[in-house]
This record gives sequence, C-alpha cells and structure tokens, in this order.
Amino acid sequence: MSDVIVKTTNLTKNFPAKKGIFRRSNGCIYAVHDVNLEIPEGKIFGLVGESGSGKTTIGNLLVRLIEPTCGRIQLNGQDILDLKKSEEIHFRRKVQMIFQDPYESLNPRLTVYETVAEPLIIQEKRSMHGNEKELLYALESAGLTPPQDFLYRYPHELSGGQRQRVAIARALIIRPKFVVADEPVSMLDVSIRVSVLNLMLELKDNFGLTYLFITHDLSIARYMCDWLIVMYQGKIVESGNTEEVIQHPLHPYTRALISAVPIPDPMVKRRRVELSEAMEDTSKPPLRCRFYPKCETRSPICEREYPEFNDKGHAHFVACHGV
Amino acid sequence: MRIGTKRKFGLAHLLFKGISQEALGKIGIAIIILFGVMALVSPFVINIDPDVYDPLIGVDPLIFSSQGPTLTHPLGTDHLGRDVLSQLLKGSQIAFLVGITVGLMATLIGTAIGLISGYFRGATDSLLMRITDIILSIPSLPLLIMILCVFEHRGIWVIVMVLGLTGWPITARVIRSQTLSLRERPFVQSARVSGASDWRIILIHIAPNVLPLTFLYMTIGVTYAILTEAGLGFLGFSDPTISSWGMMLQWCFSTGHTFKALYWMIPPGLSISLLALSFYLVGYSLEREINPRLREP
Amino acid sequence: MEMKKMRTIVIVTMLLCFGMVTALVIPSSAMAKESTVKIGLVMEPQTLNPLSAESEQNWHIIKMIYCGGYIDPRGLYAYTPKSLEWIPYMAESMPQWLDDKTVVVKLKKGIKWHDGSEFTAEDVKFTLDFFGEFEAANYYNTIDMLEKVEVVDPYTIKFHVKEKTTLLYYRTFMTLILQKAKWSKIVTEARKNEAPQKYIFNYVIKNPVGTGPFKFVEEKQGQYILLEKNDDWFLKGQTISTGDGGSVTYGPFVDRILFKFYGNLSSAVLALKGGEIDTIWHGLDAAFIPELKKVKHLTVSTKPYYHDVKFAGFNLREKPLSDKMFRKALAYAIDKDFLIKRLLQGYGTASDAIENPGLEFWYNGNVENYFRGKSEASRYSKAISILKEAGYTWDKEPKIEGSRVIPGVGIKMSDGKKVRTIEIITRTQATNPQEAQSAILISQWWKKLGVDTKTNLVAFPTLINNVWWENKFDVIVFGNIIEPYPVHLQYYFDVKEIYQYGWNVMAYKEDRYQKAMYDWLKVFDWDEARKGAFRLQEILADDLPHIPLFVLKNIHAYNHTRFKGWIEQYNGVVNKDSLSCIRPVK
Amino acid sequence: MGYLVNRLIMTVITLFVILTVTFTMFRLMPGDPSVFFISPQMSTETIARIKAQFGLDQPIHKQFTNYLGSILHGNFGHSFFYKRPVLEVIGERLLNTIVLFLPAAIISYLVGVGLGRYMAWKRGGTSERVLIFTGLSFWTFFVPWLGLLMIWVLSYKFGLFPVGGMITPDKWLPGSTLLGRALDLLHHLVSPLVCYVLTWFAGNMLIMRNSMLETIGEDYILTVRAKGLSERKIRNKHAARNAILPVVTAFSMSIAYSIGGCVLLETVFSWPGIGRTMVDSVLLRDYPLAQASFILIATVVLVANLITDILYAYLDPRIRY
Repeated sequence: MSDVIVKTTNLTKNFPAKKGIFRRSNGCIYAVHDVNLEIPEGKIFGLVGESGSGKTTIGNLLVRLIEPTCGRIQLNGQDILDLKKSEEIHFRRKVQMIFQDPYESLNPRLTVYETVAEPLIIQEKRSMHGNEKELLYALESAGLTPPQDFLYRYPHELSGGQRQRVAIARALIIRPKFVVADEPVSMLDVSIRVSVLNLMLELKDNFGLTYLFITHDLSIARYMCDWLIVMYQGKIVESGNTEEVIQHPLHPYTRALISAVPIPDPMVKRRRVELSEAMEDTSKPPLRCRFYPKCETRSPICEREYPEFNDKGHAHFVACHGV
Repeated sequence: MRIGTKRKFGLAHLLFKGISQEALGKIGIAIIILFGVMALVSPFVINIDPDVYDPLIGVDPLIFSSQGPTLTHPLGTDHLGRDVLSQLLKGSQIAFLVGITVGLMATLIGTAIGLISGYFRGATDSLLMRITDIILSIPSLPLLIMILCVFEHRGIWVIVMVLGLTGWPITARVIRSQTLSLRERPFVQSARVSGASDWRIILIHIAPNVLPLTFLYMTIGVTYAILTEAGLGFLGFSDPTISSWGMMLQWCFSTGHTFKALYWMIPPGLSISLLALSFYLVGYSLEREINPRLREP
Repeated sequence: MEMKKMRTIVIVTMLLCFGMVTALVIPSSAMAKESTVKIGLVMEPQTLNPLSAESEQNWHIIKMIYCGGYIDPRGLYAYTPKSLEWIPYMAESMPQWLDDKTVVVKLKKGIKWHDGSEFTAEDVKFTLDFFGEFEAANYYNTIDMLEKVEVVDPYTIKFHVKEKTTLLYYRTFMTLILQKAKWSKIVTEARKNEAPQKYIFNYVIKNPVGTGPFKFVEEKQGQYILLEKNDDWFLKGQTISTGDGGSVTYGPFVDRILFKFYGNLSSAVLALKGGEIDTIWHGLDAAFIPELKKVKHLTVSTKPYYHDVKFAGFNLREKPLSDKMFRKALAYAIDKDFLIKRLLQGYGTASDAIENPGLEFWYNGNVENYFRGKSEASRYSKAISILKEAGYTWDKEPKIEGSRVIPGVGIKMSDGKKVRTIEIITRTQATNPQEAQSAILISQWWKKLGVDTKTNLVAFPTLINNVWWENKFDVIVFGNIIEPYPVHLQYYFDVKEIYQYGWNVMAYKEDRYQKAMYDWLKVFDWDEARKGAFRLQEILADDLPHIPLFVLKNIHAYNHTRFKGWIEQYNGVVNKDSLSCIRPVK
Repeated sequence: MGYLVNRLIMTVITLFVILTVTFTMFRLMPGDPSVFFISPQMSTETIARIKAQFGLDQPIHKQFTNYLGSILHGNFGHSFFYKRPVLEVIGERLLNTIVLFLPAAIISYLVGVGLGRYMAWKRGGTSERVLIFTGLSFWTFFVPWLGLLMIWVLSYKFGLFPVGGMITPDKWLPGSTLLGRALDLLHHLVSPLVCYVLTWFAGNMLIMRNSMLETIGEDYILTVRAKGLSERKIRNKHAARNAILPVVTAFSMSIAYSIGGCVLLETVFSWPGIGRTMVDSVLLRDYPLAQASFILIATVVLVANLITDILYAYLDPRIRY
C-alpha cells in the first residue's frame, strides 16, 4: 500500500440543534462521529452513503470549510487543524474541492478567466493579467477546446458539463495533491457524466492526484473508486477494496444499498432488501448500533454496545456484531 | 487583452434592460431627465437679471405682493416679489444634490454594513444589527430634527450628512440577509477552498452579486432623501439660505398663501412628488429585472 | 376588488367606529341654548398656573379668569381702554405717598373671588410675599422694588419700597393677585417639598379661581377650554370712560367663551371663514386679508399695531460692532420700506424709535431715521461715505453706478484688520416668519457694503442661550414687548441689566442715557414723562445700540353677525375689554 | 424560552442605548429648558438655586443616573413646557395618534393586501399597470402637500370636512350626545385618514404582490391546482395565506417610520398627536417629555417587532428560531 496522504483520527462534528419558537437548545446533531480514515496517495477513495449520512460533512472537514468538534486531520503527516495563518495558504494549495452543483459553484459575475485564475492570484500573489498560458493549458486539460473561446465567457453562457469542467480547471490550476470531489456529476445530464468521470480519471494520472470521491451512486463509485467507505448516520460501517465491498458486502446496510441498485439486465433477479422507515435519533450520541432500528439481523448485543470496527480479511473492515 | 469586460451581464446592461423594457421605467427616466434639464437651465434663467430672477434675493421692483403667472414670471411671484419659477429651477438642483448624495452615502454605508454583518456574523453582526434596530425604532423625522438641533448651523451639507448617516438601516438589513445566503453558496466556498481571504471573498465574490440590489435600494434611498429633506423644509428645518422645494412650500404655508396662491403652492409640492416618484419607478423596473419571478409569465 | 373584500373593510371600519364610541364618556347634563363666543387659538395653552404660563396665547385665557397678568397687565391699577391713562382698577383711588419710601393703596369693597369669598388686602399681601418667597420668574420684576408689604385693614395696604419710581406703578401695582385661601395650601405643601420652586412651577391648577369677568368651567387637553360669565364681576354694569371721549359698559354679556386650538394659522383662518369660530385671538398675516374681507359675516380690523417692535440689536462688546459709525452705516443700508411693503404687504409701519408708532403719545416720530424712504443709491452712498470717514477700507470698494449699487468685498477696519463674518441670529421661519425673513434680507443688504454677513435661524432656547446667557452673538433680530407705559426704556438699556442673564443683552452703556433715564423714572407727571421718553428715544436713535425695524399691524377678524360691541384697542380688536363688552346680535 | 429571554434582554439593552443617546444629544444642544423658569432680572444666586431644584446644575453623568433611577421607579418627570407629568401628556397624545393611526393602518393594510393579491393573480394586465402606477404615485406623494390639496378641495371648495383638529368643541360640551361626539370625531378623522391610507396602501400592495408571485411559483400551488380546486380558493386559501407573512413583517418594521410621517400629517391637519409633540419638545428643549416620548415610541416599536417575530414563527411552521 502506498503512502497515506490524509489521515483522520477520531474526527467528530456536531451541529447544534435548535427547535421550537423559543429556540430551546436540544443538544446537537452528531453529523460525523469518531471517524478514522487513511487515504492512500494516488488512489480514488470513494465515500458512499445515503443523504444525511455525513459524507459531505467529511468532505467539508477535510478542506477545512468547517472546523471539527474534535479529532485530528493530518495531511502528509502534518496536523492541519492548528495551522498558522501563514501556513494555511500552503495547505490550501495542496487541497482543492470540486462541488456538486456547477450552476452554483461558479460566481455568475466573473468570467471563466477570472474564476480559473483566482487560485493563482491568491496563491502566487499574481496580478489579474498575464496568466493566459496557464489558463489555456488548464482549460485544455479540462477538455474545454479550443480554450481561448471560453476565456471571456460568463457561467450563464456555458452548459452544465462545461461549467463543471471550468470548476475542475479551477481546482487543478494550482496543481493540488488532494481533491475532494463532492458528487461531481450528480447534477449533470446522464449523457455527459461519463465524459466528466473519464476526464477526472485522466487528470488523476496526468497530475498525480488523490481523490476523495463522494457519491451516493454505487455504480459510479464502482466505476471510479479504488477503495470504498460506506457511511451510515455519521459512522463508517464498512470499508474495503471497491470490488470486494460490492461483491461481498458484509454490513446489512451495505447489502441493502447494493440491492437497491437496479440491474440493467431484466433477466437477473436480485432479492431486494427493504428497510423499515424507523430511524435512529441522530441528536443522541451513538450508544448502540446506529442501524439497529432498521436492521434485519439484529441481536440483543446490538442494542447494548456499538460494534467494533473489525478487519474481516483482505483489508475489508466492517462494524457489525452480526458478521 | 480584454479583462473583466462585462458582456451582457453587466450592471449597465441590467439597468438598461430593466428600465427600457418597462413602460413605468421609461416614465421615470423621462421625469428625471426633465428635472435634470431644469437644474441645468437654472443658472441661465438667473443670469437674465440676477436682481429679478435670483431665487433668494432677486425681486421684481414692480411687484409688491404675490401675483399670478405673467409673461415675465411664468409661475408668478411670492409675496416679496421673487420669481417662483427661478426658485423652482434652483430647487431642482438642490433636490438632485440632496437626493443623489444622500442616496449614494446611505447605500454605500448600508451595503458595507450589510456585507460585514452578514459575512462575519457573530458579535459584529449583533452589534451592527442592534444599531440598525435603534435607528429603525425611533421615528425618523423627530430623530433627524433631534440630531439637527445639536448643530448650531443647519447648512444643506449638514442635512445631507445627517440624512446620509441615518438613512442606511433598511439597505443594511436587506444586504445582510442577501449576504447570509450568498456566503453559503458553493462559489464562495470554492473561493475559500482556494485560500481567498475574507475581504477578498466579500469584495470579489459577494459584493458584485448584491450590486443590483444595492442599486435598487439606492433609488429608494434617493426617494427617501428627497421626501425627507422636503419634510424637514416644510417643518422649517432645512437650510434657510437656499430655496429648496420644501422651503418654498414652507414660505407659502407660513405666510398664509396656501389656499390663495395655488401657482406658488402647487409647483414645489408637485416637483417633490414627481421626482420622488421617478426614482421609485426606476427602482421598481429594476426590481422586476433582478427578481425574474416578478415578471410576467 | 370584489364585493367580499369591500364588505370586510366596511365591517372593520364600522367596528372601529363603535370601539371609539364606547370609549367616550357619557355626557352628564344638557346645555341650554346660550350665547358662546368661540375663539380660535393657534397654540394650545400649556397650563393654567399663572406662575409658569409663558406663551401669550396662554395668557389670553388666564387674563379672562384673573385680574392682572403678565402681558397687558391690570391688577390694582389699569390703563383706560383707549388713551392708556392710568386708572384705579381693583384699587379704589390713586396711591398716596406718605414719604419717599412708603405708599398706601386703598381697595374697592365688595370684590368677590369666583368661589364667593371676598377679595381683601390679605390676598394682596399674600401674593406679593409669595412671589418674593418663591422667586417666580414671571413676577420677579414686581417684587424687586419692595421692602415690605403691610396690611393696615382689610381694604388698605401699605407698601414699603426701596425708592419712589414709576416702575413701581407699572409693575407691582398692576400685577396679578392670587387668592390666599386657595394658594396658602399650595404654599404650605411647597415649603415641605425639597424643591419648592419646582413644586410651584409644576403645580397643575385644575380649577383656577380669580376675580376676573369669566369663570373656568372645563378643559379638554389639547382640544378646548370653556369659560362661563361671572355675574358677580365687580365691574359688571359699570360704565367707564375710554379716555378718548367715548365710554364702555362692562358686561359680560355673553354666557360662555370657548377657546379652541388649531395647530396652524391657515387652518384657523379656514375655520373662521367657515363659521366654525367667531374670531382668532392671534395676529393674522397680511396675506389673509383679501380673502377674509370677501367673507360677508366677517369684519377685518387692521388699524391697531402689535405690541412688539422688531429690531436688529448689536452685541456692543466687540469690534467692529462697538463702533457707532459702523452701526450707522449698517443702519443706512437697511431698507425698512422694502420690509413694510413686501414682507408685511403694507400691514405694518416702520419704527425709528424703540416704541410702537401706534402709541402716538409715547412715540417720538422725529428721531434720526437714517434716510428711511430714500433711494437705495443715496442710502448706500451715505453709508459708504460714513465708513470711509471712520477709516474703513475695502479689498474692492462698493460703488454706486446710476441707481445700482455694485457690492463691495472684504471690508477692513481702520487698523487694517479684516472685519470678521457677522452672524445674524434669530428664530426659525416656522416660529416667526417676519423675523427670519427680515434677517435674511438684512444680511443680503449688509453684504453689499462688503460686510460678510450670514443668517443663523435657531430654535428659541438656543437663541436665549447664545444671546442672553452666553452673550455669544453679533446681531440678533428679535421683537421687544412694548408696554403701554414705556418702562422698556429702562430694562432693555439699563447698565444694571448688563450681566450674564440680564435684559440689556447688547451691553449698552452710555452715561448720558443712564442719567436721563434715572431722572425720567422719577417723573410722575404725564406730560413731563412724555418729554423725558422723547429725549431717551432721541439718544437711542443716535447711539444706535439696536436698529428698530417695524411694528406689525395687529390684524384681527371677527364675526359681526354673532356679536357686536367690539372695542378696537392698542393691541387689537380681540382683547379683554372687547370680550367683557360684546353682546350677542339678536 | 431561551430565545424569548434573549430577545427581551436585547430589547432592554437597545432601549438603554436609545435612552443614553437621546439623553446625550439633548445635553449637546445649545440652550436648556431653564428658559422657562428663569427671569433675566434674577440674581445669579437665585438662578443657581432654581436650576438646582430642577437638577440642571449637576454634572451630566449625575443627571443621567438620577434620570435612570427615576425612570426605574416609573417616574418620567414633569414636562417643562406643559408643566404636567410627562406620562400624562404622552398618554393623551399617543391616544390621539392611535385613533388616527390604527384605523388608517388597518384600512391601508386591507386595501393593500386585497389589491396586491388581485394584482398578482392578474399579472401582466393593464389593470395591474394602472394600479402600480397609481399606487407608486401616491406612495411617493409629498404627504403635507397631499394634505393641503385635500383640505383645499374637500374642506375649502366643497366644505365637506372640517379643516383640521380632532373635534369640534361645540359638539363635545356638556349636554352633547354620545352619538354626536362619535360622529364628530369620525367627521374630523376622514380627511387625515384618507390622506394616510392613500400614501400608505401601495407599500402593502407591492409587498403582497411580490410575495404572492413568489408563492404562486412554489410547487405546492401546482399540487393544489392539480387537485382541481377553484382558482379563487387557491388564491385566497393557499397562496394568500402564505404570501401575507412579509407584509406582516413590513408592517411592524414600518411603525416607527409611519409615526415619523405622522409629524407632517399632524401639522397639516392640526391633529394633536404624539409626532408633533415630539418635534415641539425637541425644539423647546423639553428634555423629560422628549426623552420619554422617544423611549416609549421605541418600546412600542421593539415590542411590536418582537410580537411579529413570534407571530411569524407561529404562522409559518417552516421558521423555527
């Protein structure tokens, strides 16, 4: 296994929860709880789970858009949470993010030139002028050809796919090491998804990137990722090599998730795992298994203690008493 | 190299589109131009004969009481024999001066406070919003009069300053709520991921996106300034050494000519209302352009 | 809008109306058809407490209830309605001097307070002692000449005074008298209070008791005050000579007086025209005259003059205004005719002396008038030559070309120093349009002489503060109250009045005037006093501590179809005597 | 509960700041109210003694703490001008203003909301344009001028309404009937009320229209329409009910502003209300009256805002503080 580029230790993020007219403070939502990650360099690391499982929160934590409640994050072995102001800019240079919605992630008042050049201007204290060379290269790498046609356009003059490519060009122009891609194709038309995904794969090789690829779509995860982590309500329930996890899901939640993916072949029948509507209250700290209310295979121990995260061989980890 | 050339999406374009597509906007612009011409013409009228047509000290030597329109005085004279028309023309200069300056000042302050308050939140926000609450919870005219009473000399610039420094709260509130929503938008987060400083985010990413709204509130601010200065004038608190429309009405009212000399009472009041209306119409048309939901299906 | 919406609005409006109706108090008794004079006032009275009432509008009401007062006073003695000679009022006869420090006054018998009790010497003594003890601002000048007041018997009072002057007559003997029975309770309470003056000042008189022709009935704050006639008034049915050959018979013949308050004159005038009120007790602006004259039921009286003389007073403490020649030049530059013709629309008269020209007996019309009525060119050329003689120079000298004055720039004193900007301070346009507009015009005229002048219109307390208390001003445009006997010749110009809060705010000190004035105060002979006053006015016109400007006509209008017998007095046709004498038209 | 307590504390702090600011401002103005009780002929000692009784001789911070202390005891002092307890004067004036303001606000609110609703539903039509233009024209009318025009036409030319004031005393004297008094008050109320409504309704109308248009664009209206409800029901029950919230907020925020506007209206119509009293008390340096009226009006406004916020949360289940 190659070097670990990003490592988190007991990463936890709570959001304060307020309800009612009089704003009674009802404790907090445990969005991410006690997460330990090791992301190997040069790999695509997939993060899957349903909405609200804490995937995006982890993404935001890793690029420091939000600060964790507790826990540590290390980048190349260096703790990034207590960086000085002057060191922060170096960190920003190494880590970039691609957002889900290309219609929202570009400033509508800036041209492509201004948007893409911004990281350069900030990072290298350049002036607004004279960055054409890098820009044209970045745009071309992002598949916008001929690049000079796009330089002075505004976002509203571009299609969704083109915008996402601009966003990618912007993320890559300062040659980051680690990119968080938060559902980068979910807002795009199905027809152009593959080309954007392919572009990302291509860039990974060309620029030597490491991706944290966040998605709820298992088929895309399977297409993209080397490694897969399944999250459920702020906790990691299963992790392992992509093919291993998808072929041999161990956690009941992962099994339910995989059974929900439609199979294009009408002849194949798969047993669908139906989950009950019952939900665990995320405003309480996890004392029992989060999946307990929905689990088909639960046993009394599941209610008493939270399952340990165990290696089941082939670097396949799972947190379940039943396995 | 064309850097930052705004094609199609620039503010000027937005303005032009907003105003030209809307009949009401055109009316507004037409009225503004009319009064603009009046303001420009004013010095020429005075120059015909300053002894007669100076709005403050010129008097017609043959007229000793307020008289109706004649050829030499198309809008008649006031009780001292001063020409109403030249007062009206001079008044349009003052209305523009007060309106535009106060509108700009109030909008700039309001936008700055709204941006800072909405972006940084927390204690800064609380403090600034409490100040806003304070200004908004005191009736404006008595508040202005109280502030003006502190000054021994009420020159027009003192009035402009006081109006400008107290006219921003509504703008600040609107810009703040807009900023609160903008700061959570992915493009702002994207800039933050790129390492942009807070001020860069505010100036490059948020401010340009509240600009149309700022402009809208400026037109409202101009309306507010014109009406408020006129109100102060009517109550006798404007600069007595200039002939603003409010002061004209005050002279007419306080000397008992209100219902007697309609040629003197109608023009200033009508001008105040029309100019205020015109800026509002422009703002209204602009609002429809900014908020597409308000347009016709 | 559809019907349903309209219905909702109508219902809500009706509900609101009913809400208001139920909130009102149910009236108690029915009022018979009686004659009621309805008088409009432009400002509501603040209080019925005569110790703290200050606005003139307020005194109109208090005067009808009490005898005596602050403006247009009458107490133990009074003026005849027209010739303004001095006659006994509540006193029985003229004062008798025992020596230079003691004087005795006898009271009329049978004068009744509104509550039926008798008016006696005890009331007079109580009142003056009370003023002395509590140092009431309004009455301070009535007691400062007194040493002691002694009650000889219920109808005789002996005054021990500091010196024998006419001031005593026109102040102390004309002051308002309070009822001892009512006020001694208040005084006892006040003495217990840690802030006695404040207690008295803020005391709310709910039911004032006086000896005047009308009794208080009820007040609705901010809306109206109702008075009814006092059938026991000591002058009821008596006929007195007006002093000009005529006579009047006192009533009161009307049953009630209703004072209604309007926020501004325009509204009050519209109400008068519509018949809502019978008259307005406030000087009307000239602009109203033509329209009022067209109304059939109204008579407009424009003859009498208002009792204040507008003037431009100088701060004589500093150069260049301490220079008499400079002031004279400024006086030549003022066009009083312009002010009269245009500003007052002809309804006023220029005044050259500090006296009301309408009071012909006291007004000296032959004092120096600084080319009043002459052409602009001649006035300015005179002003320029005076300035030149006195050594003033200019950056650019003002010139006369034909009939036009070419303004000068940057006047300098004889020592070569620049004359600083001169500021004319006066009340705001809304408070007093004539003063404000005069000030603006005067500043324009003085500018032509190269004197940099600006106008500062301020709120009344600011004016008082800057001028009277801090003496921080250059020129003040203001109105001096002129009393029927010219006592103002003393208090506006006496050296003793030069101090921080003093009346002599201009700091005028000329020995020849002081001497002439003190001599004059000791003159009790009517004609001699007139000569003395003439002399004083001459000195003032020459020394020019202030420039008298004009006196307004006191324009009043009344409904002659409802009441007749109005008496035109020096202070207008609506006055205390008129209201005591008018009768309903059958 | 925490929220409410928090808001109340904030309100109290805001009031304290307003109090401090107004207090300081008045001391900064040249001139003080001793003009009312000092005669130029008094000796300096007398003047000092009398000033001391009114507390005007003390250093400003002392005057301030004294003032604060008496306010906490509910004593706002005596008006220097009216020589009566300040609360008495304000109470009476405030009542007069409310008699005018409340019906005017309610009517302009109903008219505005009704027209706004109608306009949103009929958008794009000529009637909408005409309404907008008329509304905006009145909205930007110079209030005293409109008032003067109304007096000129209604009272002067046609003699329909009184020229000013709140009542005709003749109709309120002892012996008058209740109905007579009510009608008289109503008669006086019409002109200023109409003037007020004319210049005020457009604000509510436009906010309602915009908010209604936003609501109509929401998906749930489509759902309701798909259910086959009548257009009228959709408009009145579903769209309008949700669209009304911004109007409520704007209404509470505009209270202070409109009381300021009342100054002009009260001047023109001789209405003895609080706005005019505030201005006069500032001019006369009647500190106690001015300070108390500024603070009381601010209290009214802040409490109104507080109530609106709570009401808002109650009306719109999406909003939770």
